[in-house]
Amino acid sequence: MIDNDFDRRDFLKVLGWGGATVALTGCGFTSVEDGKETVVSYVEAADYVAPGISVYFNSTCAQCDAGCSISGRVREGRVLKLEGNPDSVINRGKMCGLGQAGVQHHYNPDRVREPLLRNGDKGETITWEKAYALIAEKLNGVSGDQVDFLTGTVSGHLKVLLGNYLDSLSSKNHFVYEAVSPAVQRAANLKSYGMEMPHFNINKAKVVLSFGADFLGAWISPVHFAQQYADFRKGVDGQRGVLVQVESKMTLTGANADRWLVVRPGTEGILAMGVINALGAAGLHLPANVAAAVKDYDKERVSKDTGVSTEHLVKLAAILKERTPSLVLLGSAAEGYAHGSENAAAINLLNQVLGNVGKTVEASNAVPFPQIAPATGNSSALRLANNRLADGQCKVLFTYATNPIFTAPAEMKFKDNMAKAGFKVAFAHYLDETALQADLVLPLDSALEDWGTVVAEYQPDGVQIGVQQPLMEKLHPNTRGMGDILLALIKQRRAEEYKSFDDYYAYLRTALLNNKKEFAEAGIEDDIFWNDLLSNGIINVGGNPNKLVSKVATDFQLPAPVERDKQYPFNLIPSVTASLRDGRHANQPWLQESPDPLTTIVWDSWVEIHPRKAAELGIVEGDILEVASKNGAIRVQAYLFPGIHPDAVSIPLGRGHDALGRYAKGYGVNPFQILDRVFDKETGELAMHETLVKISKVGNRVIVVKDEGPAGGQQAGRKIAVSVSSDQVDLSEEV
Amino acid sequence: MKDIREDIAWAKINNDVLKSLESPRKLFWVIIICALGVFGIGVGCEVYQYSTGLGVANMDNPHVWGLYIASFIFWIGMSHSGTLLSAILHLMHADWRKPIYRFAEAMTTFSLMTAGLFVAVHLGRLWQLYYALPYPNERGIWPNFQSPLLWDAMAIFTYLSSSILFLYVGMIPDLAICRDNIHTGWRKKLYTLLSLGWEGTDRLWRNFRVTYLTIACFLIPLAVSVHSIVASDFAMSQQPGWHITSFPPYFVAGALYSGCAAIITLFIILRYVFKFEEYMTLSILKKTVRLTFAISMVWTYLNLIEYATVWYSHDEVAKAVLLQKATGPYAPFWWMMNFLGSIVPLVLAFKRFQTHIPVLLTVSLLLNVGMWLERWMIVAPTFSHGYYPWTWDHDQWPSLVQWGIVFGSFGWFTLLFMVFCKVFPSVSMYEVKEMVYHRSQATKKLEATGKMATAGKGAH
Amino acid sequence: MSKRHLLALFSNFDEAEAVVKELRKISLKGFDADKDMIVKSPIEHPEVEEFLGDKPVRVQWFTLGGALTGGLLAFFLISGAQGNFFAQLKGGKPVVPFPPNFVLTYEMFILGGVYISVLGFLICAGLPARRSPLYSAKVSEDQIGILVQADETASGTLRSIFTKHQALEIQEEAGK
Amino acid sequence: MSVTNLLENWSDFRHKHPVEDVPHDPYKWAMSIDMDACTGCNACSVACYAENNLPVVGKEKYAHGQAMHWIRIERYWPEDDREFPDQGAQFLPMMCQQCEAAPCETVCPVGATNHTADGLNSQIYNRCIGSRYCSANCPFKVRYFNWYDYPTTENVWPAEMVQQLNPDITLRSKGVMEKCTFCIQRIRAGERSVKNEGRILRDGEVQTACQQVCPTNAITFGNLIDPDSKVHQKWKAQRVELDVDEQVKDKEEGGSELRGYRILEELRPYPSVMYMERVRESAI
Repeated sequence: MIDNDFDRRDFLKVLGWGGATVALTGCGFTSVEDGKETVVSYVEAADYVAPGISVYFNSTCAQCDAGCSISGRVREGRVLKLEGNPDSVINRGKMCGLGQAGVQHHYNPDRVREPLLRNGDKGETITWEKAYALIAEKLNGVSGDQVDFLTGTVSGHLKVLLGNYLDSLSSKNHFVYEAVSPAVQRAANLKSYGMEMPHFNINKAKVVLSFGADFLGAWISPVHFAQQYADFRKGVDGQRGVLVQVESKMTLTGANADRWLVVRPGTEGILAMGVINALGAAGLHLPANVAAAVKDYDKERVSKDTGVSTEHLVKLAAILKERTPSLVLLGSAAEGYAHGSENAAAINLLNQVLGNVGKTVEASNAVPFPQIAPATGNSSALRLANNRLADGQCKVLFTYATNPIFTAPAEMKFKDNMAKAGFKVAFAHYLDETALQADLVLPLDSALEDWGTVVAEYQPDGVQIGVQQPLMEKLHPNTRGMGDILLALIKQRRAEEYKSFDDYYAYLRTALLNNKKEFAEAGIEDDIFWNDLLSNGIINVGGNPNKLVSKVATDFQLPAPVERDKQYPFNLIPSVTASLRDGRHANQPWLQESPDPLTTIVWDSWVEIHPRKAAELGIVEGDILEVASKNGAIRVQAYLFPGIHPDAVSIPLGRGHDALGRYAKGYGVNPFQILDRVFDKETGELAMHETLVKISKVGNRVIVVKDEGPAGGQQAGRKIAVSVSSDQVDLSEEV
Repeated sequence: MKDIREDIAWAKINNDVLKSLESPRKLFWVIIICALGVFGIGVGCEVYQYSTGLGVANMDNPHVWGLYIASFIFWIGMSHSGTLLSAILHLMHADWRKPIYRFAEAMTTFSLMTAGLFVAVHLGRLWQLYYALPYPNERGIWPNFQSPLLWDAMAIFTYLSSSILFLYVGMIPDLAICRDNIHTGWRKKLYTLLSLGWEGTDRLWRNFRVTYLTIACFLIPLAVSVHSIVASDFAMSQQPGWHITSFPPYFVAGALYSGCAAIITLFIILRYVFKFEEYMTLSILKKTVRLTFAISMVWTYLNLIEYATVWYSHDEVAKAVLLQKATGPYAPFWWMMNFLGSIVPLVLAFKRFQTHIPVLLTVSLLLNVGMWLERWMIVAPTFSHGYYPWTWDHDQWPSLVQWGIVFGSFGWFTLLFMVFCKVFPSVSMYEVKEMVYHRSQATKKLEATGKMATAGKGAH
Repeated sequence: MSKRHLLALFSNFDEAEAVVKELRKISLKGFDADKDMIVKSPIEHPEVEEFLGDKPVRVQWFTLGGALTGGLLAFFLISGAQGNFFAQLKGGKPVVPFPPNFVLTYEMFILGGVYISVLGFLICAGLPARRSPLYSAKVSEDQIGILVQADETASGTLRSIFTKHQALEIQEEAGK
Repeated sequence: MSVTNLLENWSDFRHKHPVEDVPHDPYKWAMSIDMDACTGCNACSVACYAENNLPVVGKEKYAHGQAMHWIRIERYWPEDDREFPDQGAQFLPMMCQQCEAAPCETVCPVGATNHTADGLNSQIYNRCIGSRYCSANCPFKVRYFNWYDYPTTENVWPAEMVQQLNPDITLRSKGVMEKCTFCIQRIRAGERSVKNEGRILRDGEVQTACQQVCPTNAITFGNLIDPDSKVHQKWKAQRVELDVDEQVKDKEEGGSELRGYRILEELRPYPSVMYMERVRESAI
């Protein structure tokens, strides 16, 4: 039981919900569903329920790792809508579609509700006590080295607890796997700037040159960058910012660019070198080693290699030279090759040559408590974990917040390898592909029911710790928070150390109160501090600025663009869409029905192919194509898309589930499955764009389900969406 | 050509027509059973649609109107030639109308009833239909009198009830004949009740004549207004392809056209089924066919005018709709509509086909298909190609449910019509007598003045 | 003194006309040619009306009244409904817009005209009527009937007139 | 009802807005959408689903064009024959334009859609009989019809998801037309909350769900007749007026430096949403 050492009534006056949760986690359940049979009316409503009045509680969004602070609208004990918390420096009161769909994660009808134990092909409901006992039993006699944890990004106190649990098992095998992550860039940034994630101040730049960084869509912290983008468009000193996007497949950011430069897949680095060369030619002073490194990248050669016209190359150099500061960004389209690190190095070099480091690329702050700083994911972790499973080194596998069976290339045979582990435990919200293979599935609370702290990797201003608190009582009585589960597990090993913590809430409170002096003015009372913290939903700590350096390095070698493979003539670009990302939220119907911004397709996958190429191959929209790599084939409807290099085809990630739930299962295809096993040489990351494919028609044709009509985004001469050249308008008069 | 004999015994007229109430050919029962079946399909589809929602008709958000509205206009249109035959030709003293106007009027009434059904079928919330009725209510709310749909409702109500009254008033003397000749069963009671004690006294005839004439006078502008108002549903809107000033006359012409074509069809069927060969003569058929041909040319002219005005205007949006009709997904239907509506009737210009029953039956059915397509081509393409390109055609195609209800309406109409012809005299006995009488009088006069030789038989 | 009805049937309009003309001239007890003589015919027969003399028809006054009432009622009902119950602008148009109200007025004008005409017809023609004492189905077939009402003493005279003009059949009301 | 009332208030019944006078007082809700800021991210559309209880119709119904998104993001490509859209695509959020002279209002047979005193095009769900004439006459095609009874349709709102529904708004049953309301539930709640204070709403006190969520603030919503409101200032700066069918931008010299325009305003529906042209850099 929680010892209520503060006046509970006062507490509720301030906070309402938090207090109720204390009660429910500690003293058994007083769910809103309780008593519905006896018609308990609002005559005697619970303290936190004021009929007809909405209350807003701050928490942190868990839909992606950007760590936006949210404000949940709660009425009559139910969370209705997620809005942005205006005090957050990350999202400043704004939200993306994915974040708003968090309520559909919470209310999802396909959530796992009971602990399930595998019994043949079926899951058998068991009690939590049994489940814990089973874990203890299975861990018995297994050495720490044989226990693996495969998780998605974790941060905050959950990460601490997880670390402690691994410690107690004397295991060091925590693999943090994110299928889609800027891991190559982190390594490159560390080399170039001395830190993995510096600040990218789009709003301070007059020109942004982005090499495939979809910062308006799915890149790192899209809501934050979208706001910076809005400022950037309004301009520094009244001069409207100019966005140039370089990529082989148009992303949402590319669709908003003033100039979208299509490059041959993989030649982003060459183009960057070409721009440096052109800048030198335009009179920008280049350090000697840089000048030497780029001297071969004259505009004719670069134009030939990349497909960008010399005219645009010269114009680009001119505008970059003229309008400073600028900002060069680097995204997954440049990273996803075997030479991804080299591409990244070349692109960072361009930033350095332009003198942006220190102006638009600025030092970020280190999280003052390294133990809660995020453990960022990458795909090389999957490779390591997979190798261990394949070799039979892992006896007990825990998975959390990751779905490797869905996201790993089929060629890695993760599913088969996973079967080799003796005992697999999945902490899961849904029965996704991975949970289905587990021996024990433990149902988790949704992010709107659970306690926690979240520290985002990208911190735009200082360091913001997001506080996650329940916005309503548990929907299902038998789910548990990840923190509570870890605490229970850790107590199996170190009962003594953790006996003072009845639950994760107590642990979290104690942990934060212990560091009170770091977060608040001295002398503040514990309860007031705690209440403030919960009502703010965020804790801002200054953090220690990382030391920004600009290490100009030219010791990388960009490979010449590859000749087209006759047998596999297309590069497959698996695109990351803003709403579905790596597919873990595919069971949220708002996201399925939210049209892809560029194609307006809903509820299905598609393969994008350039109209010219399609005409050559006799493909029309809706033709079912077989897209085959060396490692497999998928069948998917064709969509003729002008924003793609004719040598590339693109299929979005995130769909093609054969589990997860009613809104995800059976919709679309999963391009992860056919990816080739090519890795970035330097970082060992999976080179997502390196897969070569061939396409062939299979004969049938479907009607593509999309919002766009057959006019195909043409306006037929009606003045509907109008565009104007910047020299035609006077933006200075605008409000 | 054989026409109604002038010396035909009046008693025989009575006999022949009354026989139609008793013993039609077997085909009658075949038609009734088929109509019942088709109507049953329609009812089934409607029940399904009513309980599931209009989505099962497969309409979508730009294409909010489908075949229901097209069929609605079609049925309204069909009603017009009944009025044409009975009212306009009555005023013009064209006596050849007399043997056929009764069933034409019945057609008017029943096609209006069918059209009314489509209004109901089309509604998303049929069970709230009464919201559209202008009656004082405790909610203190009235319908919106600005809506052309309400004008429609009002016009159709007026037209339907006036048509029924016109049909009924004109039938009273015949009902008396039925009463006098049928002495058993429910029919006796029905005719006694409906004939209101008519005995053919001079006072009755006097008032009857004036009343009949007055209603006929009202019906003509009413009929024109009804279809102009239906045209207003479209012309009053802002949509390209609809917002056309020539729509009202165009609709009226189309209405008369499809109505006349339907009259030819029904003429042929009734003539056979109820053995009316002696009354519904080929000579009358020929006149009807010629009328139809003339109207088809009027329609063709107005149709071309519509295309021409759109084509030569600067209204790019309306032009785009027209182009889409000719080249887009609806093109086959549009071309077929033009072919059936303007080319096929040319057959009617040939004298030898004007009385050729199989040809006429085929042509008249084709014309009706063409006119139905016309209505569809008015309604659908505008939704597919309106102002807003983003919402253009979503491969909208009516579902089987929608087709089922449209087919069902034909069953419903046929059923009502055939039952009517079985219960009430579908040839006006007293007026055929009048016709015969007047003709014989005229002949007598000619004989008397000795001009028989010169005038010859060209009188009719 | 009691009155009796006599019905005579003729196949020929000329004969009937002659009968009527003769009956108008003679004077009989309890017989007034304008009131007691009714001609029944199977068709609308202008000659009958001619030789019966000019009798006014008043249906058209009903028509006029009905049409005017319908029109006025429509305009005021609709404008009143718009102005008093539904005073919300629609489409930027005035609350009481003229064009639609005129359309509806027009429709109601016709509706009123037709309805009241029919009503007028029923009133003027005396429908629904009780059946007259003497009737022959032949009247609705092909014969013209003359129904007279006169004192029973006159029946002989009447019969002779009918017979003279080749009446096909003479019915007489049964005696009291 | 009385003829006296009719005659006495005749002039009132014959007035129309916004052409002849300014009946909107104290509010006239309007919007301004900056297409140079709009990135097409769809957050507004999802916010609308969350706020207004829009049904997710599923793939099959979406394929039949029966989607219910009150605000849809349209994507336009450049219309010259360039091989690649090298100046990007153009995104346009399209929702009910709350026309002052709305073509939909006049044609509704039962008066289910009306103009409110604060300049909104209202839709009365209870009154609607589903003739769909309003949608037929809408030039923007932004009215959405409930082709099915979505509240009872499988997997639209399964048991748990029902709890997410916004209790301030009804669920629409089959056969009812619906459309963007400018979040009327928020407007009305806001108006009521300031009534006690004896004042009217200040700019920003009521936000529409789409405006609130928009990461780039592309959507501005507010009271057009309040000179302090952003939307008023934007309309004014762009010299866009409500009751004309051609703006300064198009008819006066120098007007081309302005960006504000309204879609299909030549049809004279007088839309309450001003769009601002997307800008593309000329130097690159």
